[in-house]
Amino acid sequence: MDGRLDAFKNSGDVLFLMLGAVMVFAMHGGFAFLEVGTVRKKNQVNALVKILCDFAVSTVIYFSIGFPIAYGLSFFGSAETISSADSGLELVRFFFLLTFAAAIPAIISGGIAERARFWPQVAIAAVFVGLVYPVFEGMVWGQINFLGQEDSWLAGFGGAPFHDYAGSVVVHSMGGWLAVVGVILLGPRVGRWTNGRSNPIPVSNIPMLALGSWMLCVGWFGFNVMSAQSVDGISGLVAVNSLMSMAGGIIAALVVSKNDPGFIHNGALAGLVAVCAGSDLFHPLGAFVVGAVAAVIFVKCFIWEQQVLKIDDVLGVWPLHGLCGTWGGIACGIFGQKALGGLGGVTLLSQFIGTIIGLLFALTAGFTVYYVVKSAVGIRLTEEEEFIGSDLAIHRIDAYPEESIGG
Amino acid sequence: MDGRLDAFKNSGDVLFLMLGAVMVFAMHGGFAFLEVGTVRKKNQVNALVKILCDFAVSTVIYFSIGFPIAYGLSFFGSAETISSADSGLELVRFFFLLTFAAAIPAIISGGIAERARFWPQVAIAAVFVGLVYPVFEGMVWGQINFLGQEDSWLAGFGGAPFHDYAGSVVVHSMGGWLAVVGVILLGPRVGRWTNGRSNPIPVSNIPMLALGSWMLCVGWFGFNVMSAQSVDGISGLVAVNSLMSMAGGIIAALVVSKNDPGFIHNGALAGLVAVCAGSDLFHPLGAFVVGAVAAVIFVKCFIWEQQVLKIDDVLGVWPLHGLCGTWGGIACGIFGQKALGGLGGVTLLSQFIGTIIGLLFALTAGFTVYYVVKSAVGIRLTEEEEFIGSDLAIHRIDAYPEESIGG
Amino acid sequence: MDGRLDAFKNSGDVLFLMLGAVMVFAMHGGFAFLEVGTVRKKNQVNALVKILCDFAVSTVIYFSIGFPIAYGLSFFGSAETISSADSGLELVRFFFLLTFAAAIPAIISGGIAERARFWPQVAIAAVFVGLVYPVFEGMVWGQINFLGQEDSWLAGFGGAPFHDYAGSVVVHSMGGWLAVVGVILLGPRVGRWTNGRSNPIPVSNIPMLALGSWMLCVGWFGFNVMSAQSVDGISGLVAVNSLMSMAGGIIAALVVSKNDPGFIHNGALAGLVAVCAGSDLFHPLGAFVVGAVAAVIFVKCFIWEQQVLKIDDVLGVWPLHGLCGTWGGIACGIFGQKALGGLGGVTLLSQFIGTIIGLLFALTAGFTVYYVVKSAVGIRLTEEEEFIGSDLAIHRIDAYPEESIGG
Amino acid sequence: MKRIEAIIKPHKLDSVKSKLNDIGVTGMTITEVKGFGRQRGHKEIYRGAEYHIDFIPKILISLVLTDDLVEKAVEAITETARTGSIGDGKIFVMPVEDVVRIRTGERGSEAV
Amino acid sequence: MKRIEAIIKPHKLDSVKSKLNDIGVTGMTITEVKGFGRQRGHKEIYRGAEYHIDFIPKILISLVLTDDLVEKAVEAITETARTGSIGDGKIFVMPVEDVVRIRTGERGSEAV
Amino acid sequence: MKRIEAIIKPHKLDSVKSKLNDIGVTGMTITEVKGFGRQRGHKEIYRGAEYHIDFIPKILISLVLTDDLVEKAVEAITETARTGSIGDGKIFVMPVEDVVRIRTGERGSEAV
Ligand SMILES: Nc1ncnc2c1ncn2[C@@H]1O[C@H](COP(=O)(O)OP(=O)(O)O)[C@@H](O)[C@H]1O
Ligand SMILES: Nc1ncnc2c1ncn2[C@@H]1O[C@H](COP(=O)(O)OP(=O)(O)O)[C@@H](O)[C@H]1O
Ligand SMILES: Nc1ncnc2c1ncn2[C@@H]1O[C@H](COP(=O)(O)OP(=O)(O)O)[C@@H](O)[C@H]1O
Repeated sequence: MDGRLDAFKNSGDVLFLMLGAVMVFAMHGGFAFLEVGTVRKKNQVNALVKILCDFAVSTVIYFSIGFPIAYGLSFFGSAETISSADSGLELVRFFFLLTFAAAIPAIISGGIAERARFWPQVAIAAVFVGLVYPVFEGMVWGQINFLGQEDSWLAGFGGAPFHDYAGSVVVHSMGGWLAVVGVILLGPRVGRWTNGRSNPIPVSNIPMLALGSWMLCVGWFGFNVMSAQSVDGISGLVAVNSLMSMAGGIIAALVVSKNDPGFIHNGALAGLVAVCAGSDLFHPLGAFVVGAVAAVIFVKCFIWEQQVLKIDDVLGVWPLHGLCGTWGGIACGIFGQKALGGLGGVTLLSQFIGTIIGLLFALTAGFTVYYVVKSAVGIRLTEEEEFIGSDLAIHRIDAYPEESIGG
Repeated sequence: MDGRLDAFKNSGDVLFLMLGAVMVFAMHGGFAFLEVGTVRKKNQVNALVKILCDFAVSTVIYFSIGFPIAYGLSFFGSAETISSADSGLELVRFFFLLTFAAAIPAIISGGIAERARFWPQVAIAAVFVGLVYPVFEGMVWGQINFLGQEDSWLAGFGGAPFHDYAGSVVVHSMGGWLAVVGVILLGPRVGRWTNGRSNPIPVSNIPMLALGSWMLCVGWFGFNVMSAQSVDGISGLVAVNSLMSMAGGIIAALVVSKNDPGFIHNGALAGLVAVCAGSDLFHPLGAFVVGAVAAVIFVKCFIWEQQVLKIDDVLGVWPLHGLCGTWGGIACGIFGQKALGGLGGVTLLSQFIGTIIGLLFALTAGFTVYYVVKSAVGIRLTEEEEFIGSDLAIHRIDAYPEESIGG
Repeated sequence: MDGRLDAFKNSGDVLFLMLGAVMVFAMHGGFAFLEVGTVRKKNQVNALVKILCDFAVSTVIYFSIGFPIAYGLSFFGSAETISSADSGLELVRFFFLLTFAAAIPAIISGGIAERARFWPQVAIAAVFVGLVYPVFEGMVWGQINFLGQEDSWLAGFGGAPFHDYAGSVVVHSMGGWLAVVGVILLGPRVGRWTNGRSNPIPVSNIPMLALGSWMLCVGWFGFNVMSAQSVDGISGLVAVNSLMSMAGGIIAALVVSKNDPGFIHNGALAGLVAVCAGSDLFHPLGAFVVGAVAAVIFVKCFIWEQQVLKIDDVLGVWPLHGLCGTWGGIACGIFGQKALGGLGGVTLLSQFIGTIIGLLFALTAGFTVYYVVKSAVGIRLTEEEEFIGSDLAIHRIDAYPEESIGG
Repeated sequence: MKRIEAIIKPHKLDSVKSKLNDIGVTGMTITEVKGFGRQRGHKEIYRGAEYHIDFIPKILISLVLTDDLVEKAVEAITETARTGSIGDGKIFVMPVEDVVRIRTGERGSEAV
Repeated sequence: MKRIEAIIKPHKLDSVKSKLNDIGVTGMTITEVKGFGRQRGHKEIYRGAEYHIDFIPKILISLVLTDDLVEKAVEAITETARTGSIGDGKIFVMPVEDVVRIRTGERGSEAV
Repeated sequence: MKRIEAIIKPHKLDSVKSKLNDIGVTGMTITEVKGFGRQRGHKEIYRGAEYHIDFIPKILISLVLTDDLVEKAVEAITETARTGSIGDGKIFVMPVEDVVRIRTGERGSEAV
């Protein structure tokens, strides 16, 4: 009887992780459409192909290298060995975590859009997903005892292990800070600034961008809730905190940006980025505040990035994922406290240190990889290619062939 | 052992409601795209922003006021108090029911499109979701003992409690009748009728509209099936009745409208609106008939609304949600009967009374709220603003910036 | 106690199949958008309406005829009889399997696009879903003891029953080979070849097509994983094999097609088509190879179909579903073997025979049905109708009314 | 024969077309154009960036007419396209040397 | 030098272009326009509402030519664009006073 | 009065417009057109099929001017639109007989 229940629970967990994996996989479609809508028409095909191919390459590399690094498990035995005992629970765990890992190139893609060469970018994605990300992931969630484990160095030093429930730091901050290095080394799009004068480049299609945002928001509930990784561990609090933080992000962006559709649809995402780390600890009202602050950070820092720093980060992935992810890691140490209605068990010190280590790790790894690839083979399209658009330059077709070719 | 099973079942219920909540949340994206495709290009951004912001505002107001009114539960204790006992089951129940509540402004949005002011519309949404809807909801599903409870007044008077499994009346009829008041008080779009001559305004984008319809149809299975609110309560009959009613709606709309894509894609929705109330009671063939009749009602009454009543209800939300919802409430008392293959336990009298009370409640509340806001601050854009479109007027950008601004 | 667990498991299975059904239902939206993006603008509305109406008609016909043929179960008792015992498990099983059956016309739709008459095509869909498909389905999965049953003829003759876990042959090969007959009998679109010269007709909208591909990929995990048909039967291996085969398809298509977005987005689908049959048996690396080979088959054979065979198969459904499905059936007999890391229990002989029987069955049935309907009422639009487009000819409206009619 | 090109506000197309029909103009060709003139464009704002849009959508109507109709057509257009506010547009009259109707090969004023 | 403007049915563009090339026309500019004339438009119906569409998509080809080519070009267009049914379109011939090639600054007939 | 039609590369529009403003041109109308000439089109490939695209997007600027401005405008356009590579486009100068400002009914050179 207990045996039957255990077997059923095991199957339930496989289902649980599979559903989570599929929901986060669908988010990758969201990344694609967010980028399609934000880039110019001549780069829409490239946005779509990049996201899909990065995902496929990430699958292979994380299967063979990344997941083993982070968790010490690999799947090179026979199908029987790797699946029979637990109905393939470890396999779907891999699938679920892959969809997180593959978010790294998907995040970066939006920053470097409209001017990056195809294959160097794929190679860089492979290195990030196969090596860079899993090492940090392992330190927080996996077998590399350093930050997130109960008995890790940081747990001792900071009073509690580094807490990042669903990846504000591990995934988003990491992705955003890796991206900003790439964006800077790549340089701005031709014509973005001429003689110090800013010529903002208009986005192509707001409904497409909104579709991407919707796909991301919906899937995000899988990202956060299924981070429990087992049915038993599920927490309704995580779901409602995600919801409240998203609502906070939308409302704050609406008000601060004076009703700008780009900021509002990204504001929802800012809230969701920031809530990941502490979504299991916050009180819903705390989550609301965390999301609202994230949206303000996003709006203000995107404008600052564009107008002062002059970094041509097309989708604003550094403020969105980098800064809001960083904020999320730290906020977890604030609003996670019992004093602020949270469940406790976290310290601001540990959160701060863990978050900063993540950020420095990303900057270092990002600079090394981008610098090497840039020096070795180059990462940028020629000016002529950029001018005709990456669709024609790389894929030899544009997004609306009937229109350009004629019916 | 029983304890372990109970714990697992509790977690299963959290998962169940969370999945339902996410599916219905995704329907809100569907509302957005249905509207995007149906309005003119110059109002597409506004459609997207309205739906998203209404959802966020609904979240906050229903969390703090609406849900407590309807169910007598609130979440202002610490995170521990509100989530530990049941893994946050009540929290996800709130999330699930919020996605229903927030459908009210999403329904209305489609009726008042292209000419409503932004903030007054948000304020009205907040009142509806925070007060009006929860009161009626409470009477049928909640703590306000009046219509739907086993021992309610109507159960005694009508021979059975008012039965509305998934909200034909509570959600759709309510939304549709509230909307028609707003639409009438707002008045038709400029140029819709000139000197009694009808100038129908063409929709912008049928694929977008169809995308919205698909998103709604898919999510609707969460709307209906997850209304069981626990895994144990799940009923395959609800799923198949929803399916059959949708099929009935599509086929009837196809035939009656002579293959009109607008009517067909909305016909599916008409079937789904009407089936909600009795989806747990009908025989699948009964559900098919209910859906088919709903689609005929929708097609005929939309044309009547436009050509005779001259009500400029852009998406046709009154015939779609109002009339088909009303039909669904009553149909539940007919096709739910054992004599017609149903599971029984309902009376036509109770269904009729409950449905009519819902309708009158909506008209009264709707008129009061719209009238007050209209008198106090006005609800309509200026003619000039309407002419340039709500996108430019409210959001200072249009849906395809690259096109209008130049690459 | 055991009783409570059994009841809970039963409810879990209803949920499981319902989720699967909804995910595969969503794939039909994917079929619609894949077609919308691939046809010319003047045929987009028709693509949308065809898929939706075919689904509705399939629902009715499979409910009343098809499912009873394949499984010997029907639902004409009262609602009580058909749902109470098992919470409607058989009903959701019907729903789940319907979404497979309805894939037949959805597949065909993409091949015959832009020139088929509406009602004859609907009638043919009804015959396929009501009769043709269920007979073969019954032979493999159902009550017609011939190919797939443990004690079937083929199990004896070939050393193992025909294995088709999720329908590479039953669904995809069947659909693809039925389609190619229709496509040939219909003839190429006007102007596709003039005096032996090829005038390829450009697709309209790559982002729409990519959206369709995403919807299909996401839903496909329901198609494959939920083919277990019970929570207990779930296999993480199926999920990861689907993933790996999809990745193989994407990467192979990327390389072979030199970065062609059409081939890459369809390459993902090619991998998923081929993996269905053996997704429960392959090793993930085997699945990767199966998917990669499928994508090569798709790319090469689509070009061959267009340039040598001159078959005007608009979406390439014959190479995609027909050939890759056939490959999947056979590959299951190769990479399913223990020697290649698989779980075994299959023979190449049985797989080969079962697959070929499927193919011949499709060709015969397809030819009979298309020939009869073509002779009796005709299946093709007039040249004039085709010229103005099926949207105007059949639906009297085009996809972007505001543009064509004027705001 | 003359050719008239009139640049008008898009929402005036319907009434101009009807009026031209009334006075006996049986054919015309229209093009979507963008105009720049005394009429101010507008500003758009997106994610903090401002865009100035100088070109305003207009409709260009082009007509070829026999000489006797020219003055009437000019008046008809002027009357119906006028709103009185800046940006109402302009009419240009230009010479045409020959006209051919493709279907019949007719030339000159028969072909108009 | 003359300017020819030909309004033709869109699907005839390819053959007209080839034919013009054959007779030595080396450049042309085309515009998508909408035409109104003897050819009937069509009716669309959506959700019970009828829409009459009077304007029919056409292609406007515009050419500037030296005088000697004009007659040949007119014939070439007339021949290849003709389907014989209403709506085949029209050709207008107009005077041009000067032509400049921007790249080189050449003027007059060299610049064509 | 004259009418100038200039076919230019799309990305040159902004600078041409500014320059024309500088020399006193206060109004203009632009149309998106496609050009065919010495400049090669490009090839696209999709699912194994090749497409040759001969027509290249251009912008047509059309101006009506009083005679004294014509030469200056031609020079202004030639200078600013020139990149030196094939496809820079052409300028045509044509006669105009009359101009009407719809808003006021003014005619002739006042109306420009
Ligand atoms: N000199 C010109 N040449 C060509 N088109 C012109 C010229 N001046 C104005 N236009 C066109 O006429 C339109 C209206 O002109 P504008 O100066 O804005 O107002 P108004 O016609 O009331 O004087 C412009 O948008 C432009 O399309
Ligand atoms: N007087 C005109 N001025 C400008 N364009 C015209 C004129 N008459 C006809 N056209 C153009 O020529 C096209 C064909 O004209 P129509 O009368 O339909 O047929 P046909 O050329 O066979 O007589 C119209 O659609 C319109 O674009
Ligand atoms: N004879 C012509 N008539 C009308 N337009 C022309 C003519 N010749 C060229 N054009 C236009 O000018 C553009 C540039 O011409 P092209 O021959 O490519 O280069 P260039 O102007 O450098 O000689 C063409 O794309 C076309 O739009």
